[in-house]
Parts: sequence; C-alpha cells; structure tokens
Amino acid sequence: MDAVQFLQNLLNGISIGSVYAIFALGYTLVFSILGIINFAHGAVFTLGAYLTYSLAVGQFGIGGILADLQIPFQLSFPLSLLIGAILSGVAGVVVERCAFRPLRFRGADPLLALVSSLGVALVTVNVIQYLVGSEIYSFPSDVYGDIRPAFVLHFGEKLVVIRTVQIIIFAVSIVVLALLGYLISWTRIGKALRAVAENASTASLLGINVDRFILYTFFLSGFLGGMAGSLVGTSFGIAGPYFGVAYGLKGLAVIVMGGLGSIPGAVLGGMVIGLAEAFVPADYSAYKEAVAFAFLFVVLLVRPQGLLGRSQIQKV
Amino acid sequence: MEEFLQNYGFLLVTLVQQSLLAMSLYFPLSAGQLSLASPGFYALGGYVAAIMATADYFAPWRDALGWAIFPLEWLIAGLVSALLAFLVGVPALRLRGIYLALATIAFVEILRVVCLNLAITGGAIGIFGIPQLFESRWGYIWIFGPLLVITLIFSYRLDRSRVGRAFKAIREDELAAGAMGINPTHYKVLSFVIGAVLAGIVGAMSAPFLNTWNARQGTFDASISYLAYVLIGGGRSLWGPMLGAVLLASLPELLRPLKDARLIINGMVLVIASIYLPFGIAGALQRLKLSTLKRYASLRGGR
Amino acid sequence: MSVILEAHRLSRSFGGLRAVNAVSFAVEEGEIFGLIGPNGAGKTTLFNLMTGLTPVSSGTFTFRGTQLTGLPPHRIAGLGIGRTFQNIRLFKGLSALENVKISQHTRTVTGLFGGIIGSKTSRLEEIAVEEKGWEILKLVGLADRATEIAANFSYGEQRRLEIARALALDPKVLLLDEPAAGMNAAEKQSLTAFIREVRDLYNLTVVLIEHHVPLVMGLCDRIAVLNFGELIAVGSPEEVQKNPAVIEAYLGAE
Amino acid sequence: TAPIPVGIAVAQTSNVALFGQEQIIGAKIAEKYFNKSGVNGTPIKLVSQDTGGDEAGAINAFQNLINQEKVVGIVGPTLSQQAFSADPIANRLKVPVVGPSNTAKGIPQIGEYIGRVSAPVAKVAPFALKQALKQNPKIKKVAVLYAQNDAFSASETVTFQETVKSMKLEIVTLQKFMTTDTDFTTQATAVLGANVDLAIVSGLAADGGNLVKQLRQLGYKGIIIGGNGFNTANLFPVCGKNCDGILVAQAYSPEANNPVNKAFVDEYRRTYKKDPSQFSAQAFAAVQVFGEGLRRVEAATKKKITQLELSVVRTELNKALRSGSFVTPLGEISLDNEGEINQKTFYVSQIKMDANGKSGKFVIVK
Amino acid sequence: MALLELENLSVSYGAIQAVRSINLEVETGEIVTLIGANGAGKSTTLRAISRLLKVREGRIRFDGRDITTSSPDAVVRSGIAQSPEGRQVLALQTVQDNLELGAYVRHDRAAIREDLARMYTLFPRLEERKHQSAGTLSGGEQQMLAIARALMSRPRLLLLDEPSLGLAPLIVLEIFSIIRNLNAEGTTILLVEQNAKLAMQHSHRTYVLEAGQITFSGPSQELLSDERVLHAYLGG
Ligand SMILES: Nc1ncnc2c1ncn2[C@@H]1O[C@H](COP(=O)(O)OP(=O)(O)OP(=O)(O)O)[C@@H](O)[C@H]1O
Ligand SMILES: Nc1ncnc2c1ncn2[C@@H]1O[C@H](COP(=O)(O)OP(=O)(O)OP(=O)(O)O)[C@@H](O)[C@H]1O
Ligand SMILES: [Mg+2]
Ligand SMILES: [Mg+2]
Repeated sequence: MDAVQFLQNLLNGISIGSVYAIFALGYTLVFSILGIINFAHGAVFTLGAYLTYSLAVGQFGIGGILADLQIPFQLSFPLSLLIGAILSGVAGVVVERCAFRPLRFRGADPLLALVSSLGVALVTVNVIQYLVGSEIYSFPSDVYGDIRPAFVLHFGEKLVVIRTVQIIIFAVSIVVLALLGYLISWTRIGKALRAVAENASTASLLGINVDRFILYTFFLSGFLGGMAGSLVGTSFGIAGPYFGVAYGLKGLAVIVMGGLGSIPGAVLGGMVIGLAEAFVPADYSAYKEAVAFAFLFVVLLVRPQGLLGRSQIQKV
Repeated sequence: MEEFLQNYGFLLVTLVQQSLLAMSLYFPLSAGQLSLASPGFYALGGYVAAIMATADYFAPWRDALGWAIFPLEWLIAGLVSALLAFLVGVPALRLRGIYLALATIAFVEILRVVCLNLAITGGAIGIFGIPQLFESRWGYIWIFGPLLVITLIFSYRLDRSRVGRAFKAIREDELAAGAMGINPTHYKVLSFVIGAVLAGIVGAMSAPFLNTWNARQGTFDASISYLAYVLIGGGRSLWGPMLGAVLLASLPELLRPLKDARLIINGMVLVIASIYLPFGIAGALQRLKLSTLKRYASLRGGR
Repeated sequence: MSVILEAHRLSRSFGGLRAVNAVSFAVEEGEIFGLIGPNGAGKTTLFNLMTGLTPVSSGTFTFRGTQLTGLPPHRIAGLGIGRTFQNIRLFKGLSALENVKISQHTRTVTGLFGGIIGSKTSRLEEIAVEEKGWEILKLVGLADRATEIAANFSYGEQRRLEIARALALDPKVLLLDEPAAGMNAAEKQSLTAFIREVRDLYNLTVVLIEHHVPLVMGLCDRIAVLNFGELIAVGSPEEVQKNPAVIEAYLGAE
Repeated sequence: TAPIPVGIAVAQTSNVALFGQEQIIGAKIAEKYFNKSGVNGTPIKLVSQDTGGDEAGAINAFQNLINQEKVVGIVGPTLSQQAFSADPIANRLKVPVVGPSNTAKGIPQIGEYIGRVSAPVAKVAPFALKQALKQNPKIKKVAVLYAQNDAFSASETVTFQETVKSMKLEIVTLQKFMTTDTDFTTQATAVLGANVDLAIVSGLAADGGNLVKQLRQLGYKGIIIGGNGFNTANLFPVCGKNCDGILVAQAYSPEANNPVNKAFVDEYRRTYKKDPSQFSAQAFAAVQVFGEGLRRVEAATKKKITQLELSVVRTELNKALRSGSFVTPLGEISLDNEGEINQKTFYVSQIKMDANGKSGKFVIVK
Repeated sequence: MALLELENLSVSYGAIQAVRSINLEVETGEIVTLIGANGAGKSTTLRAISRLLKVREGRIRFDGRDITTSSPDAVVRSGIAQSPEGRQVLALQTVQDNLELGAYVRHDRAAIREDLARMYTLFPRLEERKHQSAGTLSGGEQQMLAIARALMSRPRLLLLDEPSLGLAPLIVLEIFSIIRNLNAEGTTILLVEQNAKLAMQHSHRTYVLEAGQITFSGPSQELLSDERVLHAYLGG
C-alpha cells in the first residue's frame, strides 16, 4: 500500500468511524446506566433517518415540511437533522416507557429487557415497512447546498478524494462527542449518572431521582442514534426499514471493543472498527463483514474489559 | 389427524427443533454464562451433515453405510462442535456478561462469513439437494422428538446432580464458588460444550429437514431469538426454554391471518410478555401452582 | 501438637500500599487462632492470600507442608481450607439447603454422566449430601428455613448461613472473617460456644478475625495482631492484652 | 362458480420484502388481466402467503397453500435459497411451482414439478458486455464488483467474468461487497486506482446504486454495466443523476413491444406512477403461465377444472405448463421438460435520468 | 410534634410480614435506639422510612408531612439520610466521589467543600484513601465511608443501621462520640445497633423490636436496668 492509498483509507476510516462512534454512544449510555443492551437502538437509528428524510426531502404523504421552506444557506437541512434527532430522542423515551420501565418496576430479570426492547424494535421496523414499504429512499445530492460534491487532492497521478458528506459527518460527530464528553465527565449530572449506573437503589438513597435520569439517558441515546441514522442516510441512502439492523450489531461490537460504559472507549472503538474496515485489502473485502468481529474477538482475549474499559476489580 | 399433520407437521417439528436450540443456550446460561454461540454450532453441524450427505468425497461412505450415515453425521457434527467449543470456550469464558455474549456473537459472525466464502460450503447459495431421511416433514419428529426427550431428562437430572449444583453456584457467585472448591473454568467450559454439542447435533438433523443449508442459518438474529425463547419461557426452569420456543416460534405462524401486520403484533407480544411474565412462563406457572396449593391447603384446614 | 498452617514472610502490595508486609506465623493443629488489628490492617487481605483469591506479592504459605501459594482457590479449598466472607457472599438466589449442599463439592466425586444416569455411587452420594446439609443447618439453627432463598435472610441470619456453608466443605481449617458482626450480645455468646463445639465435633483448626474483643479473648488460644500490614504481636490472650503496642494501636487504654 | 385458487408465496416481510412486494403487485395485475376471460369463464384467485426471508418461512407458506388453501400451483418463493428448501416439498406432493425470481443453477432440476420464468443470468448477462464494446471498442481493462452474500449476484458475476475472459479482456481488479454495505469508498478507490474502462457491478439496487454513486462521485468516467439487480426503478433514487448511462442487460424491459406488456405497463403506471420492475413482470408472467396452463388443461381433458380432482388438476397443469409457449410481458417464453425457461428475446437498456435527478427510465439500446 | 412518626407501620416481603403495625416517634433533637434480635425487622423499618420498601399499612410522617408514598430521592431532599446495612458504597467510584455524591441534594458548593474537609478530619483513613475506588477499601473503611457519606447531606434526621459493624474498638468509641457531637449540633438520630449497651448509653430513648413488633420502649436509662431487656439483648 502506498502513502496516498494509505491516506485515502485513513480518511475513509475516520469518517465512518465517527458515525459508528456516535451511534455506539447511544448504546453505551443506556448500557452504563441500566447495565443492559437496548436492542431497539438500531430501530431508532432507522427511524431517525426516515424522520429527517421526511422533513428535509419529503415523500410518503406527510413529509417535506421543511423541504420547501425558503431559508438561506440550506438551513432547512441542519434544521431537519436537529428536529429528526430530537424526535428520535422522544422515540428513545417511548422505548424506555414501553420496554424498560415496566420491567424495572416489576423487578423482572434484567436480561428480559433484551427481549422487550427487541419487541419494540420489531414493531418499529415493521410499522415503518407497513407505512412506507421497503423502498429505498435517497437524499438528493444537493441536500447540503451547493457545495462541490467532493474535494479531490491530486498527488501526481494518484488522487485522494474526500466526499462532502464525509466532512459533514465528521464535523457533526466531533461536536456531538465533545458536548457529551463534557456533560458526562465534568458535571454533577455525569457523576450522578455513574452512581445510578452502579447501583440505582443506593443512588436513590443519596437523593438522586433515578427514574428521571434514566429518562434523560434514553432521550440522549435516541437523539444520538437518530442523528447517526440521518447522517448515514444522507451519505448512503436509506436502504429500507431494516437498514439499521446491520449497524445495530456493529455498534455493539464498537462499544464492547471500546469498553462498556466508556465514552472515550466508544469513540476509540468506532475509530478502530472504521479504520479496520477501511484498511481491509481489496482482495479480501469479502471478509470485511467479519473484520469488526475478528478485531473484537482478539481485543477481548487480550483485554477482557475492552480497550478503555475499567477492569472490574472486586475486593472480597 | 393425518390432515392435521400435513398442515402443521412441519411447524410442530420446527417447534421441537427450536426448543432444542433454546436448550442449547440454556445450559451455559444455567452456569451464568450468557453465550449466544448456538447458531454458530447449529450452522456448523448442518454443514457437516450436508457435506457428508452430498459431497462426492463421501459417496463411498454413503454407499457402504446406507441409512446409518445419518447417525454418523450426528455423531461427527457433535464431535466437531465439541472440539471447536472447547477451543473457543477456554479463552472466551474468561469474559463476563455482555462481553461474553458479544465475543460469542463475534464467533458466530466470523464463522458465517467464512462459510460464505468457502467452496466446500457452496458459497452464498449453500448446499442443496440433501438426501432425505423421511418422506414427510412430520417424519422428522422421530429424530427431533427423542432428542428433545433425552435433553429434557438430561437437564432434569443435571439440575439435581453435583455438576448441576456447581453450575448454579458459578451462576450465583463465581468467586465464592471457587472458594467452595469448585473449579469455575472447568464447569464453565463444560456447560458451553454441552450447549454446543446439542446445537451441532440439531444442525446436523436440520439439514435434511430443511432440504438445504446455507450461511443464513447461523446468524445474529437467530442468537437473539433463542435468547428470547429462554427468557420468555423462564431462564431458571428447565421447562422454560421449551415453553418459550413453542410460544414464540409458533406465534408468526398463528398470526398468519393478520398478513402484513403479523410481525407488528409479534413484536407487541414480545413486549407484553416481558412485562407481564417477569419470570417467564415457567415462573408464572410456578406461582400459579404455589397459590393453588396454598388455597388447597387452606381448604383442607391447613394453616 | 503439630503445625498445620505456616506463613513465611507473606507480602502483598496494592500499588504503593503494602497491605500485608512480611508476615510470618504458624497455627497449631486444633487451636483457635485469633487475628485482630485496626481497620485496614490487612487481616482480610491475609485471608485472601491464604485462600488464593488474591495472588501473593512474595512469601510462602504452607498447609501441612504443602505449598499453597500459586494454587487456584478451588484447589486450596479442596485441600481442606474453608472460609467465610466479611462482605457476605452467599449464593443469594439459592435456598439455604442448596448453599450447604454446593460446598460439599470437593468431598464428592460424581461426574457429569454418573449424575445423569444416576449411578449407584451418585445416588448414595446424593443421599449423604442431603443429610449432611440438614445436619449442618440444624447446627446453626436455620433448619426450619432450609428451603428459603438466602437473599431473604436478615444480615445476622446470613452470617450464620455463611458459617454453615464453610462447615459443609468439611474443612480441616476454618477461616472466619468477623463471624459475630451483626449479632447482638446474647447471640455473640452463643456463637462462642458454637465455635468451640464445632471445633471439637469436626476436629477443626479455626482462624478467626474479629473486632469484638471480649469474644476474641474468651475464645482464642492464641492471638496475632496486625497493624499497617505488619505483625506486631503473637501470643496468648493475656500476653497480647498487656502488650503496649497492641493497646496503643488497637485496644485503647481502658 | 368458485374461482380457482393459485398460490403465491413470496417475502412480504423481512429485508427481502423489497422484492416480494414488487412480485405481489405484478401478480395482482396479472390476476386482474387474466380474469377478463378467466379459465373459459372461471376466474382464478390469487392466495398469498408471506414467506418472510428464511427457509422455514418458505416451507410453512408452501405447506399452508398446498394443504389448507388447496391451490392448483404456486408462484414463489423469492430467493433461490428458499426455493431449495421449499420446492422439494411441493414436488413431493406433486404441486407445480413456478419460480418468479429464482435464478440459481439447479432450481428446475429439483424435480419434475418445479419450473421457473426467470432466465438464469448466464443467458442474459453477456448481452450487456457486447453492447459496451459496441459503445467503446477500445475497452481493455475491466473491474468486476459483486455482492458476495447475495446468491444471485455471486452466480451472476461468474458469468460476467467468463464472458469477459472469452472476449479477451483483462480483469484488473475483482472487488466483493455485501448487500448490507453502505460505504463503498474502499472498492471505489480501488477501481479508480486500477484505471479501468469498464466496471461491471453485480449487486442489488441499494448497495449497487450506492456503489455507482460513490464511484461516480470519486470521479470514475468509464462505462458501468449493472447486473440484473440493477434492473429496477428502485435504483434511480439511490444513485440519482449518477445512474445516467448504466448499461443493463434485461430479461424484461417495460418498453418491450407486445400487447400483453402494454397492458401490464399501462396498468402498473396508472396505479404506481412509475415503470414496473423485472420482479413484477416475472411474477405477472408466472401467474399468466398458470392461468393459460389451466385453460390448456380444460382443453385437453374436455372437463371443467372444478370437476376434476385436485391432484389430477395439479399433474395435468404441470404437463400443460411444459407444452407450448406463452406470450408474456417477457416476450414469448416456454418451459422445457425440466422446467427451465426458454426466452426468445433479451434486451440491453441504458439508464436515462430525468433532469430532476430523481426519476428516470431504461431505454432499450440495441 | 415529633420529627418522625411511624403510625401502625406494617411492611412485608411478599407473604412474609417483617414489620407488624409498629408505632414509633423520634422527637427533634433526640437520639433514639432501635434494638432487637437478628431478623426482628430493624433494617426493614429503616428501609421503609427511606422509602426503599413499599409500606403495606400505616403512615410515616416527617416534620408533619406525610411521606408514606414519597419517592426515595424526595425523602432525602426533605432531610433524611441513611447509612445503610451492608455499607452500600459505590464500589467503582472513588472515596471522594462517594462523599461528593452524598451531598448531591445540596447546592452550596463552598459549604460542601468545608464538609468534605471535615469528614477527612473525622476519618483520616478516608483521606489517605481519597482516590482509591471504594470497593477496594477494607470492611471497616467502607463502614466509615458509608457514615461519612450520609453526613454529607447535612440531614435533619440521620438513620444509622449498625454503624459500629466491622469497626475496631477504638473507632467504635469515636463513632459514638461523633454521634453525640452531631446531636449536640442539632441533628436528630435514629440508631439501629447490635452493640446495644453502648448504643443505649449514648441515646435518649430506646425501642425494642421482637419479631416485627415493638415489645418495650422508654428512656434508655430505664431500659438499661430492665431485667428482661438486660437478659435478652445486653448479655447480662
Ligand atoms: N484491591 C485493592 N486495591 C487497593 N487497596 C486495597 C485493595 N484491597 C485492599 N486494599 C487496602 O489494603 C488495606 C488492608 O485491607 P484489609 O481488607 O485486609 O483490611 P482489614 O484488616 O480486613 O480491615 P477491616 O477490619 O476494616 O476489615 C486497606 O487499607 C485497603 O484499603
Ligand atoms: N428481601 C427480603 N425478602 C424476604 N424476606 C426478607 C427480606 N429481607 C429481610 N427479610 C426477612 O424479614 C425479616 C426482618 O429482616 P430485617 O433485615 O429487617 O432484620 P434485622 O432486624 O435488620 O436483622 P439483622 O440484625 O440480622 O440485620 C427477617 O426474617 C428476614 O428474613
Ligand atoms: Mg476485613
Ligand atoms: Mg439488619
């Protein structure tokens, strides 16, 4: 591999890795507070993409509310993205209300939340299919405005290409990650969140309103998932109601590799998997699907707690 | 009766088959290990059987053995699964909880992609034209049925034996189990291997049952379904996995009249079942039994 | 009497902290040996080193001449060293009876297939395990609640179940980490009698960590005192009680 | 009189539903079209069962149609893998099956009751290459890309590669991807780096379309041939303007000039405001073949279908399917003794996108 | 009016009734001790006051307000803190984080910092272990942390469940002098103790709980010399 190709792969990997990261963060937030995987996260990802699409471009009857709005600078797209993500956040809250809270209140086996969230995912995906069919929807290429579709850097004969989408994805991801990182590591909220995560009943004994925190977390998680879905959607189109599923699984690989509950871990995991995929030699691209998992497997054997996860030292 | 079997024979056998797969998840879970590797071993076992049944290389064997090739397929599928489970299990079972779950999913996915790319597994199309053991689908009950009975007896006896207690101890507190003289690694790997062997054998039996075998047989989705069977059925009871499999695997078929909406309703049932059966079907039955017993006792003038 | 346990310059550090520092002592067969010292002195850590739950940094530890350092916990338990945990670690979701059945693991041999097909040895073993389980629960006064799950027991009840579970292991040496914590004065008195009784009944050697001074002084044949990871005194209760270093660090002037 | 039930078992749920839904549409139009005269006055009735995306689902749907709905024959299933699983069951019960979209090798050989109206790719694919060489005779270097987890694409690419070699062209890079992929930058940059004049893509609409889009965005200028998976209007929104110029060899073209196709396309456009896809057309053809087959059964036995025993209808129908030809939207077709389709005409079309970049059409080139 | 009033309080775990219709009052400024054998229902009572358990029957009033159905966090905000049985420290958080979380309901930053410093002077051991995760502390150190953490919220009513558990004799004495001092500063205290004699010596009034019911109550000095109490709980 020559230097130019290396650079190209690096850029591709970082861009897709940053989406993996924000998507995975949604998982990791819920995991860190409830200790359980939210299987509906992939469905929220899909939902976010459809919501943003129907706001920004519009079809299936209701949509395009913002599409024909005459606002300068293509403001309607960022607006759609934001509203789409907020609505996804609300969807996250609904998921909590339907699939998590009732179980918590009944003291069910925590693993059961895997099943109930899976049920919500099934409902969401099939309702989308019911309403809008399995067709593919694609964002028009000028959705970001009249920016050139790609930057092409010439290195003699060779070229390195950066697609506009990649830059936007990267920029949005970085902003979101920075905000979230600040929230969790530097505020009282973050500290309380960690307390709830470790032991909800002890946290409530300290005056922390556990239920409200869980609700916030699901909102944030849905927000991030929907945002990631919209970004991927603008980049590659919405490949039907099931398109979040593949990401759902990969997102899991990302957070476990990075270390469950760790925000820098999710970012690192996203980048590692994004890069690993980008650097799969073309001849072996058949095995690309397995790369994320092979990496995960190896990482876990070497560091059972994930790259940045805290090992659970327990004193007896 | 005959008509009923014609209509529902395949479904009934599928329920038995799914129950077995749920059991394969239950064994590691009874030792506290959330392993989702079953579909991997299921796929592996299926490939073993499919290849032995169709590849030219095995033609002389088939001629020599006749129908006896089938039990041999099961045996070899079981052995291969055991071996692989041991190799994967020893390092992987150092992991806990979700970490282990994901490592096993990783294993399933890697295996799937590899099978998708090998010539011997028939690539994406897979292997087809697998020789049949029985004419009708219902006939397969004669192999899946006994296997389920054996597995249930196995699991019932296990639950009340020294090894079963060791599993439970590890599930409750691995460290304390160690301090009480139980070798956690040994029993964790054992539980994992038992599950893998079962899944492998079920796979080997399923290849002729489904007529064809391909890489879509062992997927992440399947892992999650099996987990749902166990949890909805009741993960702490040996009947749980079977009850869950029967309910959840028959549901999409029962909902057929709903056409487009059937998966929506299916999803809702999952949610509602999780909410109203917090300890699974088996747990709910247990409570029912306890409360009727109590009522009975009070009628009889007990305290 | 012969030496059953012997520690030689056992040490363990956590980061910069020397939790146990070059501790050497010997426990005689059949004695009740007390281990006292201020909070954080390293007593529990010493137990963890002896049972293999925490790897030693340096030093050795032998049981009847067999090296224990480096062995995994289940092997050490198999040799006959049973323990209780200061922060109770019962099998919470299982019944009291199951708790005491499980810890008879090393004294039984039934394998996977023996248990499944119900071989004769396995059946006999099963009966014996059950009987012994009941016997021990009776001994600690929990027989009437044998089928209740451990999580439903109150703190003090759980402590008793912990002791029962360690006893069911049929140990030669019993390590008790604050067995009297959470018991009231009357219960403590009966605990003292109980420990003596089981020592005689099962020919045990007992090593005991306890903060309740009267209990320790009344019960132990010899006492070792730890302070900041170091052994500052070993001797009979009277000797230790008079030792100025011990008074200074632990007992306080009356 | 009671209508004659014909089964259709395709994927209406799961991620295969994209095709299944198209197939249902085609089949429904065929039902309506055929029932204008019916089987000498008796209408046929389509009975649909969802197969989902898996093998067990296909078997369940088949069993249901055969035993409960008492259908005379079945159109389905959607995927070749499902066909390998469910077809043997129909075959054993002597129920004729016509596969509307199973193109893998070995399908008709499953048994005497199994046939298909979907031409195997090996027959169709070479036409596109010939057309590409006509457009640019200087083509030397070729890139081949395919979705390796799609059975269809995986076998199609073999045909493409063999044809490329037989034409003395050089495959300089061979790239694989997944139908679930969305990012193809790796593959695209590899193609760009290899400096090829022709790229041949075998994939489905979503992944293939994205691949083309990214290939073009990165600056690829050469000709692109799409495989059969590209033969759908679903492709247009995915690659938008970038779809322009893609060459596709087709077993079906909406522009094909025959009365049945006209009627089909008109009806389809009226309801869905776009051109029908090959999936719809083949499903139409499959239903039509059953309908006309039933007519032939009546002609041969001189009895009404409703008077015959179901098992007799099924066997006779299977015989009828294999005798004589049918004029369908696909043109004139017939099934040989094995059940394999003989199709008279194939098409090569080039995609022309509309100015808005959202819609477009396949224009027959040739 | 009493600061805390339990009126006919009953609590059960499923079918097991652990506390049966008890009446208990704690006046502002008092130290009240609750003693009883293992399984008598002492911890259950405290957990019910902190609203960690559902009340089956009866009322809980704090400062005149009915808190029977409040949420646990609301109870803390209204001024009740508990150092629970089994310590319940947040094992993965550092000692300092545990303490700061103890002050979660407060917003006066400067005062919180002061209190933190005060805890470190009361328990020098904790200062040494400031940045260690709480789960790796020794049993006694965790007990100190649990008590200090409860104090961090500056409660009006402090519930202590066996504070002397696992503490060395010197520290036990210290804990009781801390309790005394806090009380002198105005904190009301409800204390569950196995070390009954010591607890009673340091408290104003005592309740004795037997099998979920209150059997004796009165000024501690009186009960200390009561034959029956002496025999059952004081090892006399
Ligand atoms: N894993 C660990 N990491 C860091 N420090 C530790 C770890 N385990 C123990 N320590 C420290 O080692 C010291 C000794 O702890 P240990 O539990 O042995 O004390 P102890 O004598 O049992 O005290 P107590 O009477 O309070 O139970 C303590 O100060 C504790 O903080
Ligand atoms: N979670 C639970 N489920 C069922 N029963 C319980 C539960 N917790 C406690 N109990 C039972 O309720 C009764 C009272 O328990 P509680 O913990 O209040 O006792 P306690 O007075 O604090 O005893 P100790 O001094 O041993 O801590 C006991 O009989 C106990 O077994
Ligand atoms: Mg200790
Ligand atoms: Mg208590």
